[in-house]
Amino acid sequence: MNEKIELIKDGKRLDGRRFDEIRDISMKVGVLKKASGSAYIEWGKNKVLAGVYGPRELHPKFLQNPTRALLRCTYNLAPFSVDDRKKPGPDRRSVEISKVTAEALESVVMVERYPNTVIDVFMEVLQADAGTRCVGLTAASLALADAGIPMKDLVSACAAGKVDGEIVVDLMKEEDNYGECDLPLAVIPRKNEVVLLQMDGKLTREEFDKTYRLALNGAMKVYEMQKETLKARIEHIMGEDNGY
Amino acid sequence: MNEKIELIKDGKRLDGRRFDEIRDISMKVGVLKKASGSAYIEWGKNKVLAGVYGPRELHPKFLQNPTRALLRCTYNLAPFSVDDRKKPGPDRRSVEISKVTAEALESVVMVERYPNTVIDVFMEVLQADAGTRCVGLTAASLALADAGIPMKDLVSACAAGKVDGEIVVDLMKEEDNYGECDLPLAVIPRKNEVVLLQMDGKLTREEFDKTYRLALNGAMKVYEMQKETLKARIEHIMGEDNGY
Amino acid sequence: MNEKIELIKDGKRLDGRRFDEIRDISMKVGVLKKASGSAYIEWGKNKVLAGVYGPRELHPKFLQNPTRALLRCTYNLAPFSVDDRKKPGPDRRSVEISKVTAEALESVVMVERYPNTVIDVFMEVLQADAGTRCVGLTAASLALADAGIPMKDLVSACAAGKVDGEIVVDLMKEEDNYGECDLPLAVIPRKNEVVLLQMDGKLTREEFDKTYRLALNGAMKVYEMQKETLKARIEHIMGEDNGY
Amino acid sequence: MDIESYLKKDYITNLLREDRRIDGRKFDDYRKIEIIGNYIDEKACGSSLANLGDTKVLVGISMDVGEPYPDKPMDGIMITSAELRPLASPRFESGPPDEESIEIARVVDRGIRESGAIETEKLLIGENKVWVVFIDIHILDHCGNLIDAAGIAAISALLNTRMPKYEDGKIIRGEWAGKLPISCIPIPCTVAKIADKILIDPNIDEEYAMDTRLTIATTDTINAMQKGGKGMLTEKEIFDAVDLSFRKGNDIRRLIE
Amino acid sequence: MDIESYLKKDYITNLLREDRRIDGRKFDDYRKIEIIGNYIDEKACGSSLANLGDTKVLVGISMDVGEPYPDKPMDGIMITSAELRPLASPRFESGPPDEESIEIARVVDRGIRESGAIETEKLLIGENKVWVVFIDIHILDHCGNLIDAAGIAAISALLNTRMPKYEDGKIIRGEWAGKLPISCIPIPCTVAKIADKILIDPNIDEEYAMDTRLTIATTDTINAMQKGGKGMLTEKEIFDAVDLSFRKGNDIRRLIE
Amino acid sequence: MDIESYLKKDYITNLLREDRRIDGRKFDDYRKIEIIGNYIDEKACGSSLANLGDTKVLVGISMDVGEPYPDKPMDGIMITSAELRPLASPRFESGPPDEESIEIARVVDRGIRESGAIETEKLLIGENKVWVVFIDIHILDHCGNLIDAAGIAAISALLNTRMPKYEDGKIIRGEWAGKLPISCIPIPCTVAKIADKILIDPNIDEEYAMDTRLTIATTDTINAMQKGGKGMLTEKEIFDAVDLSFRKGNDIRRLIE
Repeated sequence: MNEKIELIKDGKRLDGRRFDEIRDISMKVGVLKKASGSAYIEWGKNKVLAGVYGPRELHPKFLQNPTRALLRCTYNLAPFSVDDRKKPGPDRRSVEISKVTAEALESVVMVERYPNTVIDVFMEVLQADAGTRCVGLTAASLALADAGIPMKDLVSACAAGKVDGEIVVDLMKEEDNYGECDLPLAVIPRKNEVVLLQMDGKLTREEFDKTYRLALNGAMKVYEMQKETLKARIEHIMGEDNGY
Repeated sequence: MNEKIELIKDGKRLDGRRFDEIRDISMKVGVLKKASGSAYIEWGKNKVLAGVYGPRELHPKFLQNPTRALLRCTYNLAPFSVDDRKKPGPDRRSVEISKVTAEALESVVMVERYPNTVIDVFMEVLQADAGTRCVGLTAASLALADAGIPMKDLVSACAAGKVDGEIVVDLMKEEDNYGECDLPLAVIPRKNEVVLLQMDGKLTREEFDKTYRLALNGAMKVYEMQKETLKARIEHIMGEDNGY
Repeated sequence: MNEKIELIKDGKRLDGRRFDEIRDISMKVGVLKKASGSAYIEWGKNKVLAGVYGPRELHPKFLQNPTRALLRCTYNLAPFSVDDRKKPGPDRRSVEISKVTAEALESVVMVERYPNTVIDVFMEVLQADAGTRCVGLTAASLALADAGIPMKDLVSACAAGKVDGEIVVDLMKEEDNYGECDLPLAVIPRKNEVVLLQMDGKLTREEFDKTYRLALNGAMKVYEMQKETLKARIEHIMGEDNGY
Repeated sequence: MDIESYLKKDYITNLLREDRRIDGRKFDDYRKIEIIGNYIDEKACGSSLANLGDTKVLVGISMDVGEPYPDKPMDGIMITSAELRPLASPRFESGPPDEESIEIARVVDRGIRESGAIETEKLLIGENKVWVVFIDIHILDHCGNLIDAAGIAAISALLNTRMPKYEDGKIIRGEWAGKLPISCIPIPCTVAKIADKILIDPNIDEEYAMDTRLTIATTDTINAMQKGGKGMLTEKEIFDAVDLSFRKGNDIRRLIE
Repeated sequence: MDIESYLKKDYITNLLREDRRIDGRKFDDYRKIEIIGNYIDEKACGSSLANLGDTKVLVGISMDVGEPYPDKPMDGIMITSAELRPLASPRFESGPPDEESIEIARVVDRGIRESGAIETEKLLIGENKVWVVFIDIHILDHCGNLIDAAGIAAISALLNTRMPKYEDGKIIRGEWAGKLPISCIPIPCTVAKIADKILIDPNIDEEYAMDTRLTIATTDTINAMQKGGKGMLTEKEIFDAVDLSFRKGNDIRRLIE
Repeated sequence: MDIESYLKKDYITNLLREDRRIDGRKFDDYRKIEIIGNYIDEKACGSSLANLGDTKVLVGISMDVGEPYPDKPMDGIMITSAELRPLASPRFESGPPDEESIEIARVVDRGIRESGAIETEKLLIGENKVWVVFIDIHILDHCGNLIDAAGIAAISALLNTRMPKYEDGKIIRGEWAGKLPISCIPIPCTVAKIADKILIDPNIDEEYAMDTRLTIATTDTINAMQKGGKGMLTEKEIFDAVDLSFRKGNDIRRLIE
């Protein structure tokens, strides 16, 4: 906040978006050979790859739970994904994101079907430009679907926040760095229930209301794209089958 | 030893104590809810909390001993317990103190009664002002008693040393930093046997004799206070029982 | 390569050696009491000690292989073995050398005779002066023989390289630092098969041919010394037996 | 989770269906809050012990001199760490911070940082030299709701923090030069969701039974939020929790001032 | 190794005795090589994604300013690291680099370093200040022959690397000042020995079946060699591999340029 | 402890009751002490290999330039480390120092440091620049009484340590400028208590059988003491051990000089 940057000009944002407009998003599933399921999302300048392994046996044995699978998430920033090289290995931020992501996914994955096992979800941020936890969670939920792991619904995520006094959806890097607030949100769209909610900054009670709704709207748009992506994938596979 | 500090003036020490006078000490047991046993000691400016868990099952299994319990001690300095913040985590000094403390307590705890288990003793130094290993060991032995773990006797500890050429008991920080020798001692009071003895500095054969005796006297005073503390605790609990 | 050093002068090397001349080598086996087998080699200014334990039970159990022994190598540089003190603990170079050494020894040790066990080979570089991986591997193979572990043959190693444009055998420190190429090689002498081969620098196809042959010749000389050493050891032990 | 825990969970859930809590509190009651300031009176720059019922969290503040972050060259630095000391719970083990302690530290940190409670712009010493404020959270007895206890102890400790004297490029330990400038008092408030009820300040038994929790740190605005745990929250539950956290935040702020 | 792997190993070996490979390739054929340059277009200084059949390796280049090594005070520094990301294989786990990733990084490093591909003498900034080039190898899908895929991605990434702008003792992120000076294109080529046959670019099934492998990185000279795996090599096999690596190195170099 | 160790312990204890040791030594006899100075003649600044019977400990001294401790700005620094190399005993494993190696390093360090053996006040180079003396204890064969072997090797190594040449702010490796100034020769002496007997220099079998041990490092004064192991010591045993350690310290000092 030392250098002042004008983030809103003539009612438009730095990249020309309206306040309630999310960035361009493209999604793909089934992008990796080895992983049981995988997904790749480009979301603005973010590039995130997710891969899933499991359900598979959990070692060491004392960690096994006879009533359910352990769902384990690992969020990782590649060294070259940010302007200043990130030292490899988990830092405190990654550990926290991995935790809240796992908790969000546990609400939809039917872990009780796979006792004593582990389902591993890996999110690789290859290029980062704000909002990566939402991108990662969205990709992870696609990769789980791609792996054929039974879920009650998808998880869809989007952030909103406050920038130059305005409430806007889906902050990009400059808005995140110089803005006043960021609020990432993830929902189970069909039940409209919240599975991830974090926030830091400054919001009045009324601003919170507005920010929450913008994030929710963003997540719902993401949900539509997720469904499209999975539908296209199924049609693609079915098409291949017909080829035989 | 670069800045000279006069530690003895007119036959008195910096804080007004006589050579054979220990610092003010207050002891409490049963101060924690979760721990099986606990104790808290303020000793001069030192503040040390001890907690005990166990006997409990030991993992991994190959560490188990079918003839006895493992007694494991962890001595820890809080980051804010010293003038210059201490980085969290064990350093070499803490590892050494944890080792000699465990060895001292093994002499009195009836470990052979609890095969295959572990008894964990944690000593948290919340404020440090020289002599913390003696305070920690004294508190640990109270916490073990509070946990109801059978012991042959308590362990009582006190240091003595040499300061400005004089042999004195129970060194405070300045005396430890600028003095010529520190000798911490722990005994099983009833048998008058030594279970911890360390020393660094310079002592002639005759000075050692005198230092040893001052430390032993100190430990014996500590022993009386430990017994008082446990007696008061029992009376308190008995009183509570009568209330029913 | 900033300071130019003349490494070849009048057809001789810095220490007076010919291009195809290896450094002075002395070998001993059975130098440690505790280890199952051991060897000590002085090779130029290098001093390397090797010790072997096993075959012994492998923990944790899931690492055990029911068809063969695990052969585990640890190459370690002592802190004082080099000009600038080396921080204790494995670095990436040590990890790589440990790996290729283990792979080289696996070719000769009859690991299938000892299922579920581990054979540990430790190489301690006490003084380092270029070529330590060859010295370590040569010593390790002697220590394995000293431990009585069945092997198809010994492993013998030597390096060659390019220095001031000339192909020379067994580079010393200055030649390694300021030379153009280093190629360490290890062979099973009786079958003339290669079990370790690394190289870094610049060599044409023709130079590679020449370098390879010089290294091989060096390894063959080392093999003769290894056999001598083991023969002397056996005679020494037999002599001792006769003494009974 | 063992049998005893399952039974207790059942018991707590059933009670809540009758609108009762296991320790008799109302849904919007905190346990007894006790704050002992300057607990580490001789060595720490600031400190406070907070008891939330039987939960005991000690926070100590240390100050040192360091380099500012390149993107904020004129501002002091705050660093928050939490240690779940192993005497605080049979579940804790010695070792580097795990995800639980990292979450506590980061949520407490966000409440303080985002509210601007520490006036970091007043912590510049000279070129490329600023004060570094270490907030060390020491969990001593874990009987539930560690985040609130840690947050209350942290801001209380900051309020009694003295600035060390600094002369000729050196810190003079044991001598002081005024207080650490603090502008406001952020308070984290945690609500738990159990059996579709929203209640405040869960004790450890309630934590085992809870589906999820939501922490909201407030001053006159919201400064930090953190959902934790596996369950889901409805919109209504979230908005109710926000209102609750403003109200309880004010109550606790009065206790501290 | 499980039963399935044993059977596959058998199958591969038997096929090879009839001079056939499991995926129908000739002994000196690479799988399809696809190189996507500038994959991390916004944040990295350089990057390239290399696909070798189904094997996927991403390399990103970061640049920073640091101190030179004392024995080369005028030269820039290169640092190569490799991470076997756990999504790339069921065998990989999170954690610090193991011997497999260390070997990949070091062999790729040697090929680039010893060929002088990066003109480090042009990376001096000022007294005791040089550019540091970080080559980060990110393994994304492990279907065999990681070293070659990593080496190809690394040199491709270096070829598209931009130098960050440097002004008044600071890096200006997002602005650029020319390209990283690269003098040649070292290519690692790995041959596997299975059932006494020498073949190139082993896929993952062939890697399970192989006795040993030999990697040779070439420009117009040999710059690095690394035998890996437990087996033995005859002289003839080594010399054949050298010839093969010069030939295939030229083919791949043409793809990259 | 396995059956064999139990039986050996029994055997040793029974022998001692008849005042006999397992290897025939008298209670106040050391095993054969052999000291080979300058073992690492080319690379280390100083070094010494000490054999105590079959126990083998190598100590190497390295010197570097660093910053002094803030509370002693005019004094050089000494840093003592010990590594129980895994070839020295079937019990040792690779890894960071455990409590056993930390204890050895710290007891040896205290004997040297507290006696003032290294004249650290002569190791000042210039403002905020002093010599750092690294004492690295390398345990090569563990046949009992590592502390004494390490302490003897350490002081012997210091006595033959050369100071590297220092010119224009740089160390010139391989050239020397006089000897490290050493003022006295501290010797640690370890007594073991087994079956209520006090004996000196326990071998490895006696260590398994012993109740406790006491190490005392002496010059003309006592400089360090360390009780180790689980058992107890009476006053008389301690005072006897002190007398013994002065006497044996003198004997060993004569060997070294």
